[in-house]
Amino acid sequence: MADAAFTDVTHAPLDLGALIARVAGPDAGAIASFVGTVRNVHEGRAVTGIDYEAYEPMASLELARVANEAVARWPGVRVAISHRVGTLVVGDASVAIAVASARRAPALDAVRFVIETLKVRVPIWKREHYVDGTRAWVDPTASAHESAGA
Amino acid sequence: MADAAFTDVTHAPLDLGALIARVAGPDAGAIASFVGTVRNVHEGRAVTGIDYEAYEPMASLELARVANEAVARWPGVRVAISHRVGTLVVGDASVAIAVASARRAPALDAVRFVIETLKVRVPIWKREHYVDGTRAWVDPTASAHESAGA
Amino acid sequence: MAHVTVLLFASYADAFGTRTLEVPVRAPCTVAEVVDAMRSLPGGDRLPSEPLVAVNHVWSAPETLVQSTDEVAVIPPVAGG
Amino acid sequence: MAHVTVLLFASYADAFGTRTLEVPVRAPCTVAEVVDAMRSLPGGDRLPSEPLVAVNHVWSAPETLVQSTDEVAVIPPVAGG
Repeated sequence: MADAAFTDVTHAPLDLGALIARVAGPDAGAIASFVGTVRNVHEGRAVTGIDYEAYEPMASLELARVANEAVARWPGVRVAISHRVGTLVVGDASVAIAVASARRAPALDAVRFVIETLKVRVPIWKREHYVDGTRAWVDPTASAHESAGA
Repeated sequence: MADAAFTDVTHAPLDLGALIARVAGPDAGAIASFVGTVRNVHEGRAVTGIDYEAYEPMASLELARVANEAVARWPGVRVAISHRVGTLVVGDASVAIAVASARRAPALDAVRFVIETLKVRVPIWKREHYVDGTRAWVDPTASAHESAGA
Repeated sequence: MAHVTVLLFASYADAFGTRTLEVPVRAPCTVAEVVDAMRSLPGGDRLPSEPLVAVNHVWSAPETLVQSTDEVAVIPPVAGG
Repeated sequence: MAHVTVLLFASYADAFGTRTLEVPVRAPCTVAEVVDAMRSLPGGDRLPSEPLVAVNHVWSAPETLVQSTDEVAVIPPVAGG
């Protein structure tokens, strides 16, 4: 069993199993998790990949703050979050979250809180690569739809 | 990519990664999952293991019905569920659920629906083993608390 | 003697001491009639007022008709997950 | 000349053509004053009316005071996950 919160921003491929192993333990009856992956379409345009860029020192701190807020809000949960940066292709995981708790409700609630909160608070950006060779930064505030990430 | 719904009731150890691989695909931006594990305490009593018994033909059918209901309710999601039966020890996974969808909300919602629904509808029972050597069937309708499962 | 065979599991199998119980009732009859007939058998006092019943692997109401060829299961409170 | 160095990322780095921008404003000043001074620089027309700003890795309000030793970042709409 690890500390109540583990977070990292990494250039390496994500490993959900390793995050689950970090939060699992004999007192945990429930492990909820979430993986965001690069998908092949955004607002009708074919996407081939995404560059993820981070303001790394702040992204690491903010990710840890989000995890710690989840632990404060659902006492007893353990949270592990990894966010990948760099160039990803369709199917690659960009974010992985695992939450363990004694009971299922806090684990499910905390996973949702973490993904919703990190998307609005952690300074990470994505530039989509389209099949026609063009690239564009995703601006969630300018779009009625969401991006090809999760 | 597999069919929209995969379910099984198995005596073998569960493999969340295999379930995730079943639902993943280039059109999926989100994969939510849940694992229920045997935990070491129930209503203050130390638990060492749980026998899971199923009415297997009906449990398999009912699990498939739950998965198909999730797909009907959140069109486009893919759902994979495995429920283990037999004698499990603390830390073993008893149920694993993976849901993929283009966007995160349906995946998160459908995972919650599946775990909540299977717990009241799928004919599976558990007999807890206590550290003092006694065993007892869990009756969720007779208890203010939930059991040492998820 | 006419009977309906009922499948039992978990705590109900323990209560009645068997996993297949011959219940003295003539089919066709209702699910409620099967359950009522079980109450007079040894262990029948352990049944709740309205136990869960499945007929042919489908959850069924007390008024559901049971045929002699149906698979009937009287099911303890489920506790999967 | 007095200036505050601002870190830029993603679309803002593209807009200003740099990742570290020297903004002609004298610290201590407010976050709002830094942003206003950026608007007169090439690319400044691409800033929204109230861009996100972090001071020393903490989200900060327009009235937050910036010291010359602070790390200031003006941040495009975030899109992680």
